[in-house]
Amino acid sequence: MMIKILLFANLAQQAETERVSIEVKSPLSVEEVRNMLQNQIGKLSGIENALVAVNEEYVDLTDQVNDGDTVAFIPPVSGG
Amino acid sequence: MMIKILLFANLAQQAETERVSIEVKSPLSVEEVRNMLQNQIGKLSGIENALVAVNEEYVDLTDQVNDGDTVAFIPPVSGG
Amino acid sequence: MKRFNITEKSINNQEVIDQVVHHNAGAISVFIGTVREMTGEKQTKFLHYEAYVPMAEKQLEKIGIEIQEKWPNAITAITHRIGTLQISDIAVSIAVSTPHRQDAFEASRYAIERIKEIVPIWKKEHYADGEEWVGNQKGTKTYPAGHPEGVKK
Amino acid sequence: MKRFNITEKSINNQEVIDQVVHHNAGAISVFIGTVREMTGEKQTKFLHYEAYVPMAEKQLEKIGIEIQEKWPNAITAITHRIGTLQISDIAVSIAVSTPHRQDAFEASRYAIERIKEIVPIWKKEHYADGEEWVGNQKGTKTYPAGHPEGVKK
Repeated sequence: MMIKILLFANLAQQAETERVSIEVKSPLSVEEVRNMLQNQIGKLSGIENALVAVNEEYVDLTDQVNDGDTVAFIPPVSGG
Repeated sequence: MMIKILLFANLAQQAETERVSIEVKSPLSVEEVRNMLQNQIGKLSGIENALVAVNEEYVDLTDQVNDGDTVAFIPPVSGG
Repeated sequence: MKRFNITEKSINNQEVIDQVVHHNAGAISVFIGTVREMTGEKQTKFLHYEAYVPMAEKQLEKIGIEIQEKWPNAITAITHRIGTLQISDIAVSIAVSTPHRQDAFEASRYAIERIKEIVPIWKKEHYADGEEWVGNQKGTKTYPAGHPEGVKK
Repeated sequence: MKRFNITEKSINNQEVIDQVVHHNAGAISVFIGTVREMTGEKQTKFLHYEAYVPMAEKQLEKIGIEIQEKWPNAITAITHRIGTLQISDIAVSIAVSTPHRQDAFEASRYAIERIKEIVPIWKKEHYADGEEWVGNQKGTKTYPAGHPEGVKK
């Protein structure tokens, strides 16, 4: 199954991309996605302070991610 | 000497005019102007709750009014 | 356009805002007072505002000075309309710019409260069933000194 | 025009205000965030905002719902700009209308505070001597649960 990952701001800058796809065998937690992402593209400094959204809604680190979901890592926001 | 008096809102409505002139012999206090005005045109209900301005600046009842001054009786304001 | 203005024309908010835009302002708080139809059970048909125009503009200017003393670097512009206003018409538009947002909110709120205290403008409500000068016309609040508190003579 | 809007175009405040005008509103509080040149000793040359657009619009909408729950009869409209902004450009325009002014001020202030907490928008300052993503990128604030406080999932 395929999970789409979105990165923003300083995370996108470090990763040199805003979109990453990862291939997994079974549903996994948000935290596991975060680990797999960094295994694949390298350590992203500050990602542990990022909020996480699945399909545009904030989630907990322990929530499950399923096939086709979009996981967004959201560094501390600074709009306004 | 001549003193110009301005009335507004419910005071103007009672007086049926916005402008009154009174003729006096010597400088007098704001409070005396208020009394003379009502001697001349009749009792104005609520005038004791009106602020008073002389030449567009708020004054105390005991302040002096001089020849040519404009005395405005300002009922409780309700702008905004 | 004057920064402190009494007008008989309809108010353009952006013109008021434009006067406080500043390269070191990060925040602009705008307060717009509009004519509300229902107040409790009472239905307003329209309003009439009158003002002691030259003194009202001076008092608005004083409010601007008070704001600059309390919140340094604040810039204020205020336009108040007089005459006959219909439901949803703009009666007053206040804009305050400041470097940081906290001050802008506080100063803009201060401005509208002060307008209701010291600026010689009067509102007459025309209700479905009569009319009435609004404000404390009944004398429950008195000014023994002849002027409101905090007014600099 | 959408009531909760992320745009790359320059913001027209009056268009935002128009969406909250209501016959039973007596007050509209508008907050406008503009690009400030000096922050302490640092001089901003220009800013760049980026957003996770669809989610940001959803979060703005949520703020509108939160406001309606806290201040009944409040109507909210918010537009935030993204892309490159110059000094004095409008980054965000928030309008809240309510029957009485107290609520309008409180709700508009609530809106800007919530934007800074939950809406996925990021600001990069381009200073005279470098650039920097603004916000708490250094991790002095952490979200062990993965989401900010008070966010309804």
